[in-house]
Amino acid sequence: MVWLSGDQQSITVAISGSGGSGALTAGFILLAAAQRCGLYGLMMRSAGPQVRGGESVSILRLGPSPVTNIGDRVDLLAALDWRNIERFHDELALDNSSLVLHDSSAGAVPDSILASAAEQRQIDFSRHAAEHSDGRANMIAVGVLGGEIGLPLPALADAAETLLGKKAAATVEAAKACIATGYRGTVAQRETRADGETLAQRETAAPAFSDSPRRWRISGNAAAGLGALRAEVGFVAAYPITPASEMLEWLAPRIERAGGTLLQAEDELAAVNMLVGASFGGVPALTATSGPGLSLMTEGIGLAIASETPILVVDVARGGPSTGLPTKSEQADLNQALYGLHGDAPHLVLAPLDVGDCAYSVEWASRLAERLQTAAILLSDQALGQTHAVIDPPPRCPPVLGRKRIYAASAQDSAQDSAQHAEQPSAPDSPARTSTQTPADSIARYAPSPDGISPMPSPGEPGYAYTAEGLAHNAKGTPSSSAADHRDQLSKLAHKLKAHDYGDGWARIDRGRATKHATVSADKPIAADQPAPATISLLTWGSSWGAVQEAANRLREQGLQVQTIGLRLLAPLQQEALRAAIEGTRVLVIEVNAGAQLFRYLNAERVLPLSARSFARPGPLPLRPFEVIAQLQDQLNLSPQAQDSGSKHSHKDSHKDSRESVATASQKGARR
Amino acid sequence: MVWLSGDQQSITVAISGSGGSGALTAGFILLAAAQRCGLYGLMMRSAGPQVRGGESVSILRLGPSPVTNIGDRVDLLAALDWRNIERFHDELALDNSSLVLHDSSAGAVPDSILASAAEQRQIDFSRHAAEHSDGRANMIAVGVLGGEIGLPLPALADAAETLLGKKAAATVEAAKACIATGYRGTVAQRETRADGETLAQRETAAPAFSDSPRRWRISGNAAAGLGALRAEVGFVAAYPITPASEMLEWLAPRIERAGGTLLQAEDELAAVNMLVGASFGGVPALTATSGPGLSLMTEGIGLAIASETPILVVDVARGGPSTGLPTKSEQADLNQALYGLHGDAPHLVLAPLDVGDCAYSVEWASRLAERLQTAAILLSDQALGQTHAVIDPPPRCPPVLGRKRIYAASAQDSAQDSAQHAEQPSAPDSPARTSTQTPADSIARYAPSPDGISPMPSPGEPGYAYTAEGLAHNAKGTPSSSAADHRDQLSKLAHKLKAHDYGDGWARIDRGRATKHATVSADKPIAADQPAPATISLLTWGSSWGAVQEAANRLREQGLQVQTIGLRLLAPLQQEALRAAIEGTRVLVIEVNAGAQLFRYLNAERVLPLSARSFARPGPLPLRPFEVIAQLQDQLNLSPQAQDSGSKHSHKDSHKDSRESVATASQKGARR
Amino acid sequence: MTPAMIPSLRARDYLSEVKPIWCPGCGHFGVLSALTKALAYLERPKHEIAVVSGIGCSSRLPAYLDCYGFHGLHGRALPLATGLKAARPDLTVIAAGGDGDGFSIGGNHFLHACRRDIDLCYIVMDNAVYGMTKGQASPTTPPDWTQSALTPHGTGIPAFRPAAIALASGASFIARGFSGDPHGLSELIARAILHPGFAFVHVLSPCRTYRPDDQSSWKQAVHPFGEHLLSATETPINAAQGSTPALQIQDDGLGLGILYDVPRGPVSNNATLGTSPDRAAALDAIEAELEA
Amino acid sequence: MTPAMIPSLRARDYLSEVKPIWCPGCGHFGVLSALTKALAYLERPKHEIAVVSGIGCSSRLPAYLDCYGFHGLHGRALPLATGLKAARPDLTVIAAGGDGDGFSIGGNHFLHACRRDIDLCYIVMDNAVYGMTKGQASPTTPPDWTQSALTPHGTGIPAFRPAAIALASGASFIARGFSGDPHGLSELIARAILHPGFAFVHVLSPCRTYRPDDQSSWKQAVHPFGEHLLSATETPINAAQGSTPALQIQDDGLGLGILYDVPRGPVSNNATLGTSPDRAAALDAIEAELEA
Ligand SMILES: Cc1ncc(C[n+]2csc(CCOP(=O)(O)OP(=O)(O)O)c2C)c(N)n1
Ligand SMILES: Cc1ncc(C[n+]2csc(CCOP(=O)(O)OP(=O)(O)O)c2C)c(N)n1
Ligand code: SF4
Ligand code: SF4
Ligand SMILES: [Mg+2]
Ligand SMILES: [Mg+2]
Repeated sequence: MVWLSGDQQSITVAISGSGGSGALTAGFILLAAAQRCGLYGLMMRSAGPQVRGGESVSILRLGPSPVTNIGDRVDLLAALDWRNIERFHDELALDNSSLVLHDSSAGAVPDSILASAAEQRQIDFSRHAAEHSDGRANMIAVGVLGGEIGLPLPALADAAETLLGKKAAATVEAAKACIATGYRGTVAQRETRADGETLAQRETAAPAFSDSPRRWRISGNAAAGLGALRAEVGFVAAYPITPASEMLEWLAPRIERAGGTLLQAEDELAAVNMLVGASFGGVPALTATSGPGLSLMTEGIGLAIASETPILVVDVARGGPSTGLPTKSEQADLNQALYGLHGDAPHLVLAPLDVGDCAYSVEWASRLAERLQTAAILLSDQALGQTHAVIDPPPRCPPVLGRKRIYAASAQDSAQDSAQHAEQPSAPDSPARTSTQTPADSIARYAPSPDGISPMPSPGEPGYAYTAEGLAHNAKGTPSSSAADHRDQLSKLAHKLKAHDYGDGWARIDRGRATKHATVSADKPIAADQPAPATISLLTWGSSWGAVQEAANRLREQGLQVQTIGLRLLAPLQQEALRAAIEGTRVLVIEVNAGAQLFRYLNAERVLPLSARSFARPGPLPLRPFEVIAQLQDQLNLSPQAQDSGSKHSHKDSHKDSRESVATASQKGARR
Repeated sequence: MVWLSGDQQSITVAISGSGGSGALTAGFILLAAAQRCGLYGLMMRSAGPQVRGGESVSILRLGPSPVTNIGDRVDLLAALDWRNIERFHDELALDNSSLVLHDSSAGAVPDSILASAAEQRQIDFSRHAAEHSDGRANMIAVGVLGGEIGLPLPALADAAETLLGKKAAATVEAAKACIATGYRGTVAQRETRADGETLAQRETAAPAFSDSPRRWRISGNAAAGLGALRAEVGFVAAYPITPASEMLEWLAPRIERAGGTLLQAEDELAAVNMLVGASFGGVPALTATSGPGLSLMTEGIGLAIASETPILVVDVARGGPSTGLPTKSEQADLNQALYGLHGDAPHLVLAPLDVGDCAYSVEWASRLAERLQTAAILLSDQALGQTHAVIDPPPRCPPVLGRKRIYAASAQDSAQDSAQHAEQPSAPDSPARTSTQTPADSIARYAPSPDGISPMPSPGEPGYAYTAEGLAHNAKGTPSSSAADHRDQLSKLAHKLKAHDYGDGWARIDRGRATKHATVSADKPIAADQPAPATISLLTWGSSWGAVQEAANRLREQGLQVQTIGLRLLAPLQQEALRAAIEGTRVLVIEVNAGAQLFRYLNAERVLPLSARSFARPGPLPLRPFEVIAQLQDQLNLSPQAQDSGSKHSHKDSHKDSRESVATASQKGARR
Repeated sequence: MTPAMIPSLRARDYLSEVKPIWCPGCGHFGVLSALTKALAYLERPKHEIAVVSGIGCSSRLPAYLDCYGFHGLHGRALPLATGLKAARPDLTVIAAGGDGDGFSIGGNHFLHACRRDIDLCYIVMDNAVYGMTKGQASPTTPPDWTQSALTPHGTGIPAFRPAAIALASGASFIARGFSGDPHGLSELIARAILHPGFAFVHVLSPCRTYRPDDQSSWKQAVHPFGEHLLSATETPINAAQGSTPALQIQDDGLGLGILYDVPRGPVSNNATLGTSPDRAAALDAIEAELEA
Repeated sequence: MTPAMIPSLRARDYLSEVKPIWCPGCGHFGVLSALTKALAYLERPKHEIAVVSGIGCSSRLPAYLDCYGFHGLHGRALPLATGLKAARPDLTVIAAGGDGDGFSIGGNHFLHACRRDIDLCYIVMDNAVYGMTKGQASPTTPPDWTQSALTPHGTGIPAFRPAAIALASGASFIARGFSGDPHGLSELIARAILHPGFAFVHVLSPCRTYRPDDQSSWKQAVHPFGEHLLSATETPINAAQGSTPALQIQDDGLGLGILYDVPRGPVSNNATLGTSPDRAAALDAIEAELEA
């Protein structure tokens, strides 16, 4: 077990313990220490059913390049005790090259651990802790693991100081002392070990600890909150629900600093209607919820769409159906997000692809909703929201024009081009509300226009008073049951979404850099860095992106021409762009739900070739890269060796065959 | 304008008038009179936006064979006055062979009527009414129209007596007198007309009025209520909403007669959860609502599915999105019914195909839900629910075993075969609850079983106490977040729906009888009555069935081999059966919504050939047969003449082409 | 309302061109007229007023006014109004709807809007029936009313007491008016709008079509509220330690006037907009914290 | 509860084998114990009891009992219980949940269940916080409690008064217990179950984790309700013509005992099951009418 020596690009470390053992705190300190050394990392956590104080596990993966997912297995487990460890068996994924450190006083090693054939080592976490007054075993573990991983001691100490900062000074000092004890013991022990590496060598090899501006340490829920602030969301109303509450709790004090309002509503019905009210008032509005709350919000989302009042609903999804798995992840709310409204109600559906992308996607979703006067649903999930990661600061979303104001309605088209590239990403296409200019005559609120977007005044603007309407209505907003009015307004709703130019943000497409063995060969020309055209597309969305991305990297190293496509804009689907992207490739659609929801959706939209296959399996376990690789080989009948001899993909597959694949693929997924 | 003379198979009559004019009552009397003569018929109505007392129109179509839809046009309009008649212009569909009867005192004929080039005739409805004390113009109209149509006077009088029965005797007598006046005037007038038909000839030609058991006169909403009673639904909870309230209002007094309970809830959230409670108690339960209510119920429906507690939700759909078109029809809630739940939540979705089928479908949906311990959503709509029709009594649904009881769990498989064909359609597969037998040991509520159905005890049965659970759970029902438990229970939910044998009820498939010109030719062998294999499939669902069916009949008369498929069971989709049914045909998928929701769904499930096309257009106008025919020619590039020379359909269509068709077809629909 | 004040806009200037769909004789006409009178009296500029509603005959009100308006969802007028007012405290926000909308499907929001005490005026046009859906019993329908086919034996349950619930929930202003007395009603509405907090105006507004007798029977039965009692002491928020909060309600449901009026402070958990902090600086500072 | 009565089942016989997930010291343990005691005292057969709940720590209760149970949706325990009782009047139906479940998201059902007065016992385990979702303010949280990050300045709005709302809504039985006094609580629950109508039991049941001080402060502050007042005269359903219905509430929220107890008749709009009419004959008759 040596820090990133040789080929090892990352290390996965787990810390487990029963209630009060501090396994989570230990994980957070290690993650913060990694951040302090210019490393990347992420940390997921898993807890038993107890509300508080139950056993829990933190799993971290750290490395010098961006960490996209938790990986296939755990390299190193520190077990503070063994209570209910079986609960986490699936998540721990130990194997015969793992190392398990456990407290000698914790009793016999459980069968599930023994069965993994991992190497065992006893460390007297609690005895060492007892050497310090106020000492705690989890801090010894931080030191031991820090040493094992090779994080420098000052980084560990600084991280502990920051994270425990609110506690009494004595507690912080005790923690630092324990960390040092654990660290020195481990490193000293290694000095005596067969690999012969010396302490000095280790310390040289360790990444440097610096005070210079660091990468961000942030959870997906916090990043989503940040996206809201970046989008100038000024009003949030919500009802608490796991795992979305943390996004709201992050936002509450911060939106106030930015001049906005957050209101805890009596229920989700209230929350979504409060958004509609605030947004009608001209203030960008957002809520966060999870599946059960999203169900309660569908009527209100429909009102936002029909009345053309922008709102953004962030669904931090958990396992379903019904109350389901409140603390665990699944990508099973896609159907509801896409299709969950009564009537024909076109709207936006987006999903972030990683922790940092929560900021980008939320900002973009909010700005698109504002521009297009519609509801946006953003599908985050527990695996993104509650994962803490060390990342590079995520970019701002592409520029999107702000709400179409009534003053500028005529000058609209000319203004658009220049404003699109303005520095301010959301310049409203009109003078500010304070303009004294008064219009000659009022423009109908729901008037037709070439881009399908009718100018939208805000209360307070004289001369434009209108009543927003959820009934079918005419261009003025007066209720109408005429077939012509209904048809006109329905096509306006559909058209404005279709007609908008979403640019490149609709997906991440990665065709890979030149593969590793290509770059090391010095005689290859630089053009070899250009990715070769892909023959395989791994198509996915949301939190599955990270594992798929890693799977693709490995496959490329094996010489396969693989591209990954992560859809960020799910609706309206960018059919043409997606068709072009997958043209001529074999497609595997990957998602974590039982119903193959994305696969079915893409079929519904007729963008997939008949040969496309689905890998869909339910949560709550996080997707692992090896699963993707196994499915690829299984479903596309494709091993790395076989590919060169395999014929290039075409649409020749027998029709019968392909029509059966929905059931087959998803059943396979479900059976896993 | 002669009653069913020659080829005319039906007549469409409209009556219009402003608030209080009694246009609806007149329509109802004509419909009841037709019922009294052994005719079939249906009546739709349309009203202005006023809550009450606004102008309204009733449109009836009557004929000697079953009337499936309102037809292409109106033959005969009686306008009691002209106020706001433009509102109904689209629905009236007059043309140059229509006849318009209008009151001379109503003022100038509006431009919209003149533009139709319909023949005009003045009838002094109000002057004739004034001849009778208490006389009313609408009753004169009943007489005039009855005479025009050729309904016998006694039938009109009897119908008036039944329908006005609760009013004062004088009112009823006045009405009958007015009807006679109108009738005699019309018939006498015809005697003097050029066609030379005599009164005696007319009276002979008129269908006989008899007292013998008649066909049923019933609305779709009432038929749905009847289906509930047939299914032994014992509990209804609901919140009023147009156009579902009438189903509830029909049921309230009748379910009480049958020993059940109906409860007006405070909102739809309460209603659906009340059903779950009642059903948990062992009593089949149902609610009726419309789009906005369905939105509010999705969370509760998810609970029913996850906790495996049977319920039935009838959605009498109206135009959407949001509050939409409360009094008008659209088939736009299919998406929500199919996909509207968070998490993977497999359930039943059914839709009745005509007014009478509301009884069959509701009964079947309720019994399936009971058997499969899941939620069923039944998609009726305003066009079915508020249409009153004269029909043959609808059949009972096929036998379905009742709830799986715990006692019989072991003997399950053997009992199933025999009980399946038992006379009692819903024999529960176990002894009654009163059995004193006590089990040796309790069976886990959510235990796996070959058919995926776990036996379900009801409270009151000793020894089987369990807690129904909406969280992910293990076989006992204890909450569990283990991946294995989650996967097992999810696949059980999916499997029980897939594994059930739904028999033939999943669709109506009509390949037509021998076409008309085939039967008249005497030298054809009887085998010619066997329909020829279809080359075209018109695939539809719900209230569109009637117009599609009539379009198919006309196309067949033109020599095309057309089959119609009306899907009754929409989920789980019977993929294999549907693929077999459409095999080798060109498919046009027809529905009344903007989003081509059925077409997309069928694509999602990969059952359609790539050559399949969509005809989807929004409501609220009822679908007319000619629209279907026009679309068929347009989209399948197919005129009756062209077909013989056209090559037999295959899947050769260019891929590109076909992938574009979703957008193309639906946009075409939306643009209409 | 002193006669010296001459409003710059007349009541009718607040009316839009949309013709009400209400039945002739509907009580809601009186409410519309009273509301326009009140607005004119208060001289509120039309564009600074927003009237939001749910669904029902009563909830059609906003479209008939030449103000900003929102015809929202059945039962959800109050949250919509709350969101609007919280985001735009500069506006005069009025919520309106029916007894079904406000007390049946919207009951929870009624409770919590009273508690939250945000500065809104909420007008419920109570006709003791669901007019729009053609005559079913509402929470305020007498228990023995058998005219709805849905409850053929009557509801059998006592009518909902809006004023009592409002008081128990913490509303700071409660008034009752009668649509047959638009002048008195307009004064109540004006006072409700001026009240700095949640002001509930319960209006007896008969449904001509489904409860045709109410118009005349209410006309006879209404009386000034004076002799009755609505009082609350020591609401939990300002209760002295050890004191016992008390509520008293004596109300036959037909007493007209201001039933209760105790101003409370504004809601404190809302950072208000418009204090215009430097958004960009705040965002930079928040982002910088992520490096710690 | 005379000592002569010796129950045939002991309280612990009503417990299932499922181990509560509650934190050590959680008030909800006391409620579980009181409920089993009450059931044993009443000698209700386990299979004739159904306990239904919403979502929350408190709502986990049903699984811990060896009765029929339903762990339903957040906020929807009461409608579920109402449907069950209406369909199966032979069962003893108990609804249970938390203050968030019952008074925030479930507030509307609380109002209407009180009005409807169906024979249910509803136990709310009020800990003035959302325990399950990790400590946000609930409707009964004091306005100045700043421990939730979601309301960093406190909610700023007065706490919800469950007993007052129940009374104003028409509940016929209201009691308050303390989970720290399981014996007294079990007697209240037993009486609530025996009450023929809607019986609301408000239980002070502290959350050890998110409001650690309540346990001791409530223990000191609770007192018998005796000196306080909850009264209702002349509810609309039985009001004499011309009389004025009155409600009086004097309640510091900490008085224990039976606060109000006025039996009312059962709901009349429900045709009860079990009168076993001839279903088939009824159906035939109804179908025959369609020919008219
Ligand atoms: C979610 C939802 N449920 C039901 C309805 C149907 N609905 C429309 S208005 C209404 C009741 C209106 O009654 P009230 O609020 O008293 O207003 P009124 O018509 O009597 O003025 C109902 C039940 C709806 N639009 N939405
Ligand atoms: C529709 C919905 N919204 C939100 C939640 C999240 N949620 C679960 S329990 C709970 C609050 C529980 O508080 P309370 O009812 O007081 O019970 P306690 O945990 O305090 O005993 C919430 C908000 C949910 N499950 N469903
Ligand atoms: S139905 Fe009643 S409430 Fe509705 S408009 Fe007519 S009179 Fe008014
Ligand atoms: S969080 Fe609070 S309410 Fe929940 S179990 Fe723990 S102590 Fe009890
Ligand atoms: Mg009303
Ligand atoms: Mg609580």
